[in-house]
Amino acid sequence: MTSFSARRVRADIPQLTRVVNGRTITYLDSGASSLQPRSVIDAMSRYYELRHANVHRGVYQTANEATEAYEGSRNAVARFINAPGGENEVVFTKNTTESFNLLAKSWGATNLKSGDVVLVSEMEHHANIVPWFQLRETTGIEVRFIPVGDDYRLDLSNLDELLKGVKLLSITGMSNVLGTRPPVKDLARAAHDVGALIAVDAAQMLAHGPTDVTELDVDFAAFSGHKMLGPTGIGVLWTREQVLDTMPPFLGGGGMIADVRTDGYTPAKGVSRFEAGTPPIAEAVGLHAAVRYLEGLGMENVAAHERTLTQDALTRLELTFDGRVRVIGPLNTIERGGVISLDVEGVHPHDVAQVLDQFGVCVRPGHHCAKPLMRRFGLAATARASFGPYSMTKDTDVLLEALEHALKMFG
Amino acid sequence: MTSFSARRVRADIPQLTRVVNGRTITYLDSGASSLQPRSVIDAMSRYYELRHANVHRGVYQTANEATEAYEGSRNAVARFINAPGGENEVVFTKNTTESFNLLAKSWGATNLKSGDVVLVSEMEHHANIVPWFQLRETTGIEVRFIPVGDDYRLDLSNLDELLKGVKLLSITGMSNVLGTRPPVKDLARAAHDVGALIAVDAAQMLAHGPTDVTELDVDFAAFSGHKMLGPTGIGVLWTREQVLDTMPPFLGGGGMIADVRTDGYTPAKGVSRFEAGTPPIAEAVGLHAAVRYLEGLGMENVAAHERTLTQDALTRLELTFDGRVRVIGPLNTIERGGVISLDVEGVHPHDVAQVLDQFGVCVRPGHHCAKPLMRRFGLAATARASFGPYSMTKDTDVLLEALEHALKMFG
Amino acid sequence: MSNLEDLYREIILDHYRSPRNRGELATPPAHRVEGFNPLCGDEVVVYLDVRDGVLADIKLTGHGCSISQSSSSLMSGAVKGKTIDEVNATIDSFKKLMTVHESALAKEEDHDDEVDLRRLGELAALQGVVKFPVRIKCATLAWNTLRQGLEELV
Amino acid sequence: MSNLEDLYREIILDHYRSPRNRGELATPPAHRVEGFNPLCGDEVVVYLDVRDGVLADIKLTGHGCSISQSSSSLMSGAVKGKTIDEVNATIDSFKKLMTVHESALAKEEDHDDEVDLRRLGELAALQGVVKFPVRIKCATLAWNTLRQGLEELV
Ligand SMILES: Cc1ncc(COP(=O)(O)O)c(C=O)c1O
Ligand SMILES: Cc1ncc(COP(=O)(O)O)c(C=O)c1O
Repeated sequence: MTSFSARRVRADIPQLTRVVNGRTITYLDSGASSLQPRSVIDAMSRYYELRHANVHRGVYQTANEATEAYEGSRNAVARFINAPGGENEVVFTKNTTESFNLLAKSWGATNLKSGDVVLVSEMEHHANIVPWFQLRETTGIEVRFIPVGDDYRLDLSNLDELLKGVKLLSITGMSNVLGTRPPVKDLARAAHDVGALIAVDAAQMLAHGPTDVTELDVDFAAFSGHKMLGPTGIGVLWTREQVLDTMPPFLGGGGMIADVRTDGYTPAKGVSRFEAGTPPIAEAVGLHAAVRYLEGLGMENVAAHERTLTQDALTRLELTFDGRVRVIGPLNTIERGGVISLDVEGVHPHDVAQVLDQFGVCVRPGHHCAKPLMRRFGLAATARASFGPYSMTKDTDVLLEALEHALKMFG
Repeated sequence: MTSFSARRVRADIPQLTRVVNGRTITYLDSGASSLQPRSVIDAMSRYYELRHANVHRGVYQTANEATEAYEGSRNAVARFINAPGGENEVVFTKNTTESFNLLAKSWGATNLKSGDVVLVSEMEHHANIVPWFQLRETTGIEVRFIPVGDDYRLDLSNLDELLKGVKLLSITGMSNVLGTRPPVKDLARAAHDVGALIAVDAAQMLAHGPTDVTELDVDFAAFSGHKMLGPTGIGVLWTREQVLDTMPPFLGGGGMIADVRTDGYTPAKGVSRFEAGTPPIAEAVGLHAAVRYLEGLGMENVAAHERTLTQDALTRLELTFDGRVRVIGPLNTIERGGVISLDVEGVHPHDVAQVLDQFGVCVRPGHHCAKPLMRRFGLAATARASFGPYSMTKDTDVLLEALEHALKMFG
Repeated sequence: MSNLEDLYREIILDHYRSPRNRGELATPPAHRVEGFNPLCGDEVVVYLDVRDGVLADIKLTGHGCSISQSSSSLMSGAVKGKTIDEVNATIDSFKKLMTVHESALAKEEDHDDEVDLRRLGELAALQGVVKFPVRIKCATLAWNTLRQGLEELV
Repeated sequence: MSNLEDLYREIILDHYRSPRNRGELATPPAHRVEGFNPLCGDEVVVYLDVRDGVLADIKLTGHGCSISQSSSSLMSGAVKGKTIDEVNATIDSFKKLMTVHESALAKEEDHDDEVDLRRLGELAALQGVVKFPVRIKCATLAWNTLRQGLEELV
């Protein structure tokens, strides 16, 4: 535990030495996308320099190496999330959003029928809402929302009622707006008790603490490479082998077929059924490097570090601004992570971000692709600061300084 | 024209200096995936080192830079293919296969009804077959095949008949097995004459000669970054703005919406309607570098160079092996590109590739995701050698030497 | 921080704090049109009362950043009471101002003259926005919505 | 090129050139099962004639590389006339041989002993395949198809 050092992590991230507007960057936007360590960037460069080839269908050496690199990444991801069936359960997609579309349009379209309920929550990202709305259009399912309480947590007081008719509970592991971490394990039990499956939107989980799908006892998990120190262009849908085997293909094309005739086709077995076309090979290599890097840090260490940072930031925001900067999210670190949405008195989030940029501070304004949640709290937008393993208290220092300036300017 | 030098291109490709089994690599698998020049690899590394951020929703400087880099790539791609409506017509996907799925599942699903015909050809890649079969399952369209003649070209003698009831002609610009280049421009005219649209599978075109969608007068074009000296994880669907505006969303999630409420959503306008979730940002940067690199070579030069290489290889294969190595494809360079499928007497393509690997020669055995075509010619597989801008006659020298060995070994 | 002050001129902050023509009009007779900026969540609702080719009244609601809100406030003052032709000409001038790209500005400082700043009056205060390309959408939101509303009325 | 000769032993080339038990059996009474290797297009069709717990006859058709074809030819000789239990044991042994990974081989040369090579007889000629991991699927295609056929018969 003592070996973790945010300072060392920071030294591994090339972009964190960048100077913007005369100030070294203060990166507080890991919730949107994390920054890549040198080892991830180099792994991809070396891949392209030495062993790029298309996978699966080659017998020459670099093609084998590329295939092994690609499949090796699948294996590493499976281990990282403790997938019970190993690499046979890891489907590579392009991002979390595609993962949810695959879930809805393959599993959902075949297992759900008119009147069946998909239960999501009001704090979901659009990636875990819109695909269900699309499925509703074609199949007539019901999409039901678990309400969010004034304490910024799921209101589970009516859970039994909410679960009636539910075939799938699809829930975020951590809200990308509030930082709230719903009790996924309890929800998994509740879902299974009524015979429903449970999917977890793990996009905000992977880089910030241990993610153990076996321990959580969920059935699906979706996440993105670019939010876990890895590259853009790759995501994952994990699901149990028994479930995966029942899912029909989604995208059609090369690689996902066993046979194609002029009169029809036979889909392939296993994960390849869902990977049509040339997959994100270099991206898988980069993701593997990211997984290795995170394993090196120790995800418990990262979780502890971010908890400390978050508690410190929450406390100082309160002390410094005395209510003029309101945190939209739980004010303690119980079941919450390092995503801090701010509502700054008299200053629109867009303007907050603009002023902060002058200090080199990177925060994200907007609805964060969670419009139902924003509506719930009567907000159009927040300015969101979010931590990563490379974040340090000095980032909070600069954030506070810049917020002070914004308040003064618009005051 | 005289400024093109394959030797110089070769010097730009790090992987081509690699030694395998004691021999410098002879890369003859550009049809599966091309190799990346240093400038492409470096562009992506620099992106991750300096200006990675999620796009579209940020106001801070690196987020702006990332957005500009991403949109700049769209613009460069539009210019490269001479898209009449510029960047408003370029949708980034993950590969050609996703592009065709988007075409089928968005445009196809809304514009085609039971009985409507999608006309493809027997020489299509599965990417341009399976999505139509999938659509057939849901809508009852007919998928019709233009036959391939014994001369390895489309048999267009019955085109008028074939075009009856056709709403979309979807055809490859170059066969990835035969090397044949169908007369796309003539086909476009024929399709338009019966009121049909035409899509071109341009996967095998972009890196090997000029591709001008305006001049070809097609309506859709699909291609992949990794086959045009760019990265994996990115593809393109180009379509005319008027057509694109009528297409409903495909994948649902963040970025593709104008609004999401708990009771529904409103899709966004323009290309972003089709780009759900965090897009392949670094990949777009790499693709932009690849486009710049190809523009620097001059696509006319590349086409002329590959034509010379191909003619030389076809001639020498015939002279050297006197029929024991049969070329599955046209024997001259009229309307054909640098993809040479081989049928080696008494040696299965898999074994050909294995023996060739010992010489450092990278060729691809298999059905090349074109099983209907393989069936048409009674083949299970071929061993395919394919050229790229960096290919040289010395590659053909080693290929011939290695083929000689394979024949001896199995003879 | 000269850049920031280019963006947030006093007049902009003033219109942001005290937006003009805020409110609704009864529909009908007025026409209501909504604009979204899906990227940042800004919303603007424009109420148009057009009579005899004149924009007799205009009201706005919505929410958003200082740029989108001040721009809509400034817009309302600039177009209210004008003929539709005049309104359209003002929209064109403003949108032209907003498309002068930063790099162009940097190259020729007097490039601005292409847009008749005097004619834009107070609106010219928004010209600093073009140095922040990502904010241009904020500044033009109300204008695009107004244009859409006018087109719907034809 | 020692590697290549490890792979293409003479006995393999011989079975490739002259495959044993090639042909079809009437169905019924025989059971027909197909195997594909979608990655390389290899196909094998196995005809099984099982009587009283014994694989009385087996024939194969299909096409593919020297490894897949010689492996199916070698397989047919190894299992024909055996009891189903013996056939399953042979399949297990062969699949074990094929899963000894290259790196394991490199580490302990006598690792092979885990698989009783003598019991495999001629099949042992295929052990060079494990040094070419991508070809393992070729070697196991017929075996997986045979197993599938046996399972379908239960
Ligand atoms: C002609 C053709 N179309 C489509 C594809 C599919 O491209 P991708 O695998 O990048 O989706 C390929 C490449 O394999 C091809 O050669
Ligand atoms: C909770 C959550 N789910 C899903 C997503 C979508 O991820 P992506 O954009 O990589 O598809 C995000 C990130 O924006 C997120 O924060």
